[in-house]
Amino acid sequence: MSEHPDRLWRNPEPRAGYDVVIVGGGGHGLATAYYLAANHGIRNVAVLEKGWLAGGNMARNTTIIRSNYLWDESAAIYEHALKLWEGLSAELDYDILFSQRGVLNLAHTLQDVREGSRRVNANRLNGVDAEWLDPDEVRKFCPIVNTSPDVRYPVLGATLQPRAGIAKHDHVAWAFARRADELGVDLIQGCEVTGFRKHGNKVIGVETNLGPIMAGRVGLAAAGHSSVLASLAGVRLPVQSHPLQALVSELLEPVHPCVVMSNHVHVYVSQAHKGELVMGAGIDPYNSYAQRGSVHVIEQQMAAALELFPIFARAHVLRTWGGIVDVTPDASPVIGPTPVDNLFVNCGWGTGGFKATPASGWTYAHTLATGKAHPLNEPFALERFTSGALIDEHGAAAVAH
Amino acid sequence: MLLIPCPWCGDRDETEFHYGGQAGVPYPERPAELTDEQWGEYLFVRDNPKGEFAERWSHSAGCRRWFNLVRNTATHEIVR
Amino acid sequence: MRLPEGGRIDRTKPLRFTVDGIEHTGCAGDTLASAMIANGLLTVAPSTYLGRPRGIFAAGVDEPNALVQLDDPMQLATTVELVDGLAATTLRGKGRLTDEPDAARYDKRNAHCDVLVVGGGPAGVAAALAAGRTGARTILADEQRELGGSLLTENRLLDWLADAVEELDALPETRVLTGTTAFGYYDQNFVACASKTRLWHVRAKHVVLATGAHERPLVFVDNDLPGIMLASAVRQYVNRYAALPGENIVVATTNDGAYGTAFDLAGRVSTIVDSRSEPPAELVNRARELGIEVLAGSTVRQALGTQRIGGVRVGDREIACDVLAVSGGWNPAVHLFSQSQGKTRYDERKAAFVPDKSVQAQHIVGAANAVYDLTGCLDEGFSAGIEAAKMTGFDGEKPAAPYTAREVITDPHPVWFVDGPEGRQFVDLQRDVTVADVRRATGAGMRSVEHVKRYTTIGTAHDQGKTSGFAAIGVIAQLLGAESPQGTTTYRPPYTPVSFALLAGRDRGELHDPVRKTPMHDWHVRNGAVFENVGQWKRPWYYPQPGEDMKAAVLRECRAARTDVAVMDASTLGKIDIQGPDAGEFLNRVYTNAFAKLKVGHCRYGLLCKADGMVFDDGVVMRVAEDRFLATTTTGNAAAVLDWFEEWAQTEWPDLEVWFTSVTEQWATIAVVGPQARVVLAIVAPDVDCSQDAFDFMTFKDAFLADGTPARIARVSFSGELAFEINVDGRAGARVWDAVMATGLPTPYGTETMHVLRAEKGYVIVGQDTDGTVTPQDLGMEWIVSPRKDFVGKRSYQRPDATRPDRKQLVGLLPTDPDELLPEGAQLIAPDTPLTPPVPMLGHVTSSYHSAALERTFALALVKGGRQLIGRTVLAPLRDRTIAATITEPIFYDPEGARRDG
Amino acid sequence: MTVDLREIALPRQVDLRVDPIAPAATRIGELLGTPLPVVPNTGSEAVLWLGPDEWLVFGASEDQLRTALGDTPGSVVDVSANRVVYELSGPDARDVLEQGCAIDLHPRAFGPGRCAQTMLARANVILHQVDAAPTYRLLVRPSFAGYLTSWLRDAMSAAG
Repeated sequence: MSEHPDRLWRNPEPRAGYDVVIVGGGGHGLATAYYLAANHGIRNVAVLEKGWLAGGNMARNTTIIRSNYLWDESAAIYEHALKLWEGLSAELDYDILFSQRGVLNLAHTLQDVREGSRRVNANRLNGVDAEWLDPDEVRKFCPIVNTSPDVRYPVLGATLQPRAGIAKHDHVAWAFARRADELGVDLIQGCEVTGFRKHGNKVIGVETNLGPIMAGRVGLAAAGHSSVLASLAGVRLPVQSHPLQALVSELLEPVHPCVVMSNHVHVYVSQAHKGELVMGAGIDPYNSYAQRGSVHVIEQQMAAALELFPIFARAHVLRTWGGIVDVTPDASPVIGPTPVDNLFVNCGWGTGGFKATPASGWTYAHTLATGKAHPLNEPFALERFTSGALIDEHGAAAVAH
Repeated sequence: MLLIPCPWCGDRDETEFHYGGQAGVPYPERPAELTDEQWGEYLFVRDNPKGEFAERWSHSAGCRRWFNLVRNTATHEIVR
Repeated sequence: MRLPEGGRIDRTKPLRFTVDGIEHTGCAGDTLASAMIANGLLTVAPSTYLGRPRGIFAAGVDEPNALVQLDDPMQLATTVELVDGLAATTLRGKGRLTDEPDAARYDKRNAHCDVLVVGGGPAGVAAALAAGRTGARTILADEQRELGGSLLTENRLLDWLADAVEELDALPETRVLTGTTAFGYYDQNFVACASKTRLWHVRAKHVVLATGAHERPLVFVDNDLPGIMLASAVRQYVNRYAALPGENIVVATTNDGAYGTAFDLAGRVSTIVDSRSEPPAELVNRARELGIEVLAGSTVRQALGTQRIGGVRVGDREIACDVLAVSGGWNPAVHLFSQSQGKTRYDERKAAFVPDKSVQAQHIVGAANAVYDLTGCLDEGFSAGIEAAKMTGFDGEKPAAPYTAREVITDPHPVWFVDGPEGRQFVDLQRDVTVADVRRATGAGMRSVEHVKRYTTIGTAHDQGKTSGFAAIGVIAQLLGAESPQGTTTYRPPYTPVSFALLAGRDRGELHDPVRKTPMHDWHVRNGAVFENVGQWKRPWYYPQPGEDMKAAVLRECRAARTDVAVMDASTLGKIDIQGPDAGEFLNRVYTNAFAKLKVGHCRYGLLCKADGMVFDDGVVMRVAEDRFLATTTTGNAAAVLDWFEEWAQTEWPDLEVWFTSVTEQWATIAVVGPQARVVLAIVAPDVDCSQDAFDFMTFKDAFLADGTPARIARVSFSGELAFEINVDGRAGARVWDAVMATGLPTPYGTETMHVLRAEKGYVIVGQDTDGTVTPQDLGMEWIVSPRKDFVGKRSYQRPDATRPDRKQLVGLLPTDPDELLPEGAQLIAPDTPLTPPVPMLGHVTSSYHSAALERTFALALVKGGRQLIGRTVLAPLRDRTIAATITEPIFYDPEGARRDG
Repeated sequence: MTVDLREIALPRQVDLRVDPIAPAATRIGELLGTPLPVVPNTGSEAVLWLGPDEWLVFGASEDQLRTALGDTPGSVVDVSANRVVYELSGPDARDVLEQGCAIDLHPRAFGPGRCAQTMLARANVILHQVDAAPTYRLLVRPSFAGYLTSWLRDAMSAAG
C-alpha cells in the first residue's frame, strides 16, 4: 500500500446528465459517490465541486475520529463509521494513516463526571468501547496532561475510547476519490451549481457555470454552503453556518500520545504523524461564510491549552484557519429527503463531519440509491424538527445547561 | 475581532456582545393555532444567507440593549 | 568572515555564543545568523527528510534552513537577536518541547490609532512620518529591531532615516514598535502584533501596509547546496552586519534587483548570470566597469559541489564560486493584505501576484505593492500616510521627498525550473520537495495548487511557503503547460509563528478564569470546607471534620438538617429584581405557571422553559410589591436568565413596562434548615415572629436582625424541612453568617448535602436531572404548567414527540441491596434483556445518594414510560457488576409534607 | 511604575430606570443636584449613565428616588452591595487598564467625566474616569474583586 498512488483521478468534462448528481466534492460527497458505485452499482454519477476536491471542511478539520456519542441514534451511525474506518485503508488500497491512539474526554466538574459516566455506560451497551479513567489513569495514559488538583479546573477524570484516533484527512478524500473515479464516477472540479432545474416539485437537474447537467436524483453534500444551495431549490434548512477555527504548531518531536478533548475548557488536541500539534478551538458565535474567525477565540484556547498542557507553552502557532460548520438546533446532522422531490440533503454535521465520513457516505448512498433512508440515518430526517424528536447532542455534551 | 456599533455605547469589541441570530422573527401571536410544521419552522428554521444578513445583537457586557444591524456574512463587513 | 569595517554592528561589544556546543564570538547588533556567517559557519543541520547538507539561505523570516533550538523549540537563526551566552542547537526540521518552566512573563496591550503603518522600510517610514506629522494617532510596527528595512540592506538614505527615526520618536501621538511583528489582520482593521513577550491588539481606523517583498529562489539542479543564498540576503549580511559569506561569488538573477548585490560586493563577484537576453544596458555597463562578467540570456543549470557549492554550470561552462547569490524575482509580501480579505491578481509584466482590491480601510504601498524603485516607494508611502490621516480627520502637507532619482526597473524574466534531474531541483527546501514530486502530483491528476501543496507538503513547513510558495506555483504552471501561474493559496494568520504562551498572555494559573467567592468564603475556608466549582463560583461541597471522609461528612450534615438545624451559604443563587407595572404580566409570559395574581409578601416556585418546551431554569419568585418581584435563578444560569428576560422584554414585548436589574451580589443568602430552625431565628431575628401561625410557608418578611441588620426572611424549603432563608445586604453577609453560627446550634452544610436533601424529596436540579431534552411533564410537574395562560414554549407540548407515552420520565429508584449505591450516569435496562449490543436502554440514573434519613441508598432516574413501571425492577449493568433496583415514585421522604412546618 | 490602587467606600448606589424625557427624570435631577446625564458613557460622582434609560445613582436612597419617581413607570433598586469600588490613579493608570480593556482610553476618546460598562480582563466592570491624573474608578461585583485585584496588581507590575 503506497502512501500516494500514481493515479488519483481523471479530470473529465461533464456529461449531459447522470443518474445521480452529488453537489459537493468534500469527504462526504466523495464517500457517497464511492458507495453508490461500490454498494449499489450506480456508476453513472457525477460529483460537482465548485473549487477543488475536499477543499472545504475536509481540508480544515482536526481529523479526530471517535464514536462515543451519547444517544443511541448517534452512537449507531458514528460506530458504523468507526468500523468502516477500521477497514478503510485496505478497502480503498490507500494508507489513510488511521491511528487508533485513543481519545480522552476530560471531566473538570462534577457535572462533567456525571455526563462522562452516563456516556461510558451508554456506549458500552451500544457496543462502543469506552472506559472511565480516574486522574491517575489519565496521567498514565497521557503523561503531559496536568492532573494537579491545584489548577483552576482540575481534571476529575476522563472518558477514554481506545479505538478512537486520527486519520490523514487528505488521504481519506483522495482514497475515496480515486476509487470512485476508477468505478466510473465523474469528479468535476471548478463546477459551481448556480440553480436547479425543476419539473413541478421535482428536481431534474442542476444549472452550473459549465452548463446544465440533468440528474435522476440530486444529493447535496456541501457542508458550509448547504443553506445557500438549498435556498436555490426553495428549501429552508434548520441550519446556521458558523466559523470554526483550528491551528497547527511547528513540527515537534513526539510528546503527545493520544487525542485529548475538553468541553469545559474548549480544547481538543492531538499530535499529527509528522509532529505538529493540531488543535481546534470553539465555534465563533455569529453566522459566517468567511472561513475566518476572531483571534480572541484562539487566545482563549491557548490559555486553556496551557492550563491542561503546561509543556506547550513554548510551542508556536504556525498557521490558523477557519472552516464553516453547519449547525442544526440539536447538533445532529440531517440526512434524507427534502420537501422537493428527488432532492436530498446531507448537512448539519457541525463539528462532527469528518469522523462520520464513511458512514455518512454509506447511508447517503443508500438513500440516494433507493429513495429511502437506511435504518442508520432514518432518525436524522428533517421531520424531527416538526415532531420534536430531536437528537440533542448539545444537551448530551452538557453545554449551556 | 468584530467591531460592533452599539447604538448607545458606540463601537465595541464583539466580546462585549451576545449574538441573537436573525432579526425580525416575531414570536407567533397565537402559537396554539399553528400547525406542527409552522411551529417547528418558528422554533428551528432561520435564514442563513451568504451576504447581507439582518441580525440581532445584545450589548450584554455594556448597556444590555438589544439592537439590529446588517452584516455581510461573507466579508463580516457591517453594512448598517 | 567578519569584514574589518562597515555594518551596523558594534565591534566594541563582543558577545559569546555557542552553536551545537562550540563557542564563537559575535557583536552587538548581530543576528545569530550574521554572527555565524561572520564566524564562517554557513552550514546548518541537514535537511529534514533526505539528510542533504543545507546552509543559511536568507536573512529574515523567510529562512527555510537555519532552524535552531534555543529555550524555544524552533527559532530562525536569521531572526534571533544575538545576546551574550546564547546557546543554539541546529535543528533538523523538528523542535523539542521540554518540561523546563518558562520564566518569561507575557502581557497584552490594547492600542487604538488613526493610522497603523505595518513595515518600517522606506515606504513605511515615509507613511508614518506623513501621518504622524498631521497629529493623527499613528503606530508604526516593524518586525526588525531597527527601522529602515531595505535601506539598511542597501546602505541608502541612512541620514534621512536617522532623522526620520528621531522625528517619529519625538512626535507625541506617534508610537514606534520595533521588534514587533504584525502577524494577524482581522475584521474591522483589528491587527494583532507580537513582540517577544507582548501581544498587541491594535484597532486602527486606517492601515497602511508597507510589508515589503520577499525575494524568490531559483530552481535548478542541486539548488539546495550550502553557499546558495538569496542575493538580497548576501547584500544584507555584508552591508548591515559586515559578515561576508564567501570570497568568490556568482550572482544568478531574473531581474534588476540582484545587480545591487553584485555592485556592493564588487571585487568578490566574478559573474552575473541573467535570464534576460537583454538586461538593462546601464546595469551591464556598470558591471563591466567593476570587472564583473554578465552572461545574458543564461541560467544556472546546476550547482557543483557536495558539502558546499564549489561552482555552477551555465550552459557548457563551469564557473567556480563559493557563494551563489540567487534572485528569482520578487513576491510582494501580501500576507496581511490577503488576511484582510484583499484580493490579488497575477501581473504578467512583474511576474508576481500583486494587490488588486482592498476590502478594509487600508493602503498597500512600496514593494508590497510591487513598486521596487526607492523614489516610488517613498512617494507611495508619503501619499498613503497623508491620505490615511485625511481619511481619519486630520490634515497636512505631503512631505517633500528626500530622494527623487528616477530608477527604471526593467521587467524580470522568470525561470521556473531547468532541464535536468528533477529529483534534485528543490522547490521547498524545508520539506525536501522537488520538481519531481510536483510532477508526480500533477501526474496523479491534480490541477489545483492547493492539491499539489497538500500532496507534496510544499509550503507547509515553518516558513509557510515564504520562499517555496511561488516557486511551486511556477513549476506547476510549467508542468501543466499553462501560460502563466494559476491561483495562489490563501494566506492565514500568523504571518510568522507566535508562541502559545504569548497568545495565552496572563490568563494562566490563578488568572486563568475568575474565581468568584461569596461574602462568607473566608469562613468556609477557615472551617475546612471542600469546594466545588459551580460555574465560576467556589461553593462549599461539604465540611469534613477530622477523620471524616466525604460520605461520613455528608451523612452527618444531612442528619443535622433532618433532626436538628443546619445552614448553607446560598448566596450564589442568581437574583433578579423585576419592576414595572407589567412585571406580573411579563412573568406570566415567561414562566410556565402564573404570577400575575401572586400576593405581595408571598413566594412561588417557578419553572422557565425554552420555546422548544424544554426545562431551562427554575427558582423561587417573591412578590415584593404590586409592581416588583425578586426572582431567583440557579447559580450557573444567573446571567443566562437575565439575558433571557431582557431578550423577550426588549425584542418581543417592548410595549410591556418592565425592567430588570441583577441583584445577585446585592444579597447574601443563608438557608437555615431543620426542625430547630425557629430556635436559630429566635436568636438571630428576635423581632420576627416565625411561628407557624405568623409566618406562612412561601411567604417572606422584611425585618431587622438582632444587630439591627435589615433582612428579608423567606420561608421556603428545598429540603422538605422547616426552613428560612435570611437575605441580607452582601456587605453584611459574613457578619450575619457569624451571628448565625454564634448561636452554636447549626451545622454548616454544602452542596452535596443540599443535593441529598432535595433528592429525598424528589426535587430536581436543572442540569443534573434534566439535560435540555426534558419537559416539565417528564418531571411529573404538570401541576406547574398553567392550562389557562400562554407562555413561552407552551405550544411545544402539543408536538407529537412531546406526547409520546414512552418519553423518559422522572422516577425514583431503590436498589435491592440498600447499601449499594447506583453510580450517577448508570444506564438502566429491563430484566432479562440480552447483553448483546446494542442493548435497549430504558434510561439513566441522574442523582444517587446515601440517605441518612432513609438509612439506605436511593436514586432519581429518567426512565422511558417510567411512571407506568413503578414497582418494577430494573437493572443497571456496570463494568464489574449489575445492580438491581425497584422503580418508585420520585419522593422518598415525608411524602405528606408534614415536616415543612417543623 | 507610578500607579496606585485602592479600594474606596462609596455611599449608596442605586440603579435607576426611567424615561429621560419624563418629568420624573427632572425631579430626580433636582434631587441629585445634577441632571441625569443623557450623553451615553458620561457621568459624575453623583450619577453615571448606564444605558438610554438607566443610571447608577450615588448617595440618594432607594426611598428618595422612588418618591421622586412617583407614579412614573420605572425601576429603582438599591445596589449598594452589588459592586465594590476601586480607584486606580497615576500616570501609568491608563497603561494598566489598556492591558485588559479594549475600549479607547486616549484623552481624545475618553477623559474625566467619561464612563463605560465594559470588560477588564475577564471581569465586567463599570469604568469611570474622575480626573486627568488620570484617576479611574472601577466598579466590580464583589465576587470578582479578588480576581480583579490580582489581575490589576499583575498588570501594574508590567506597566510603564
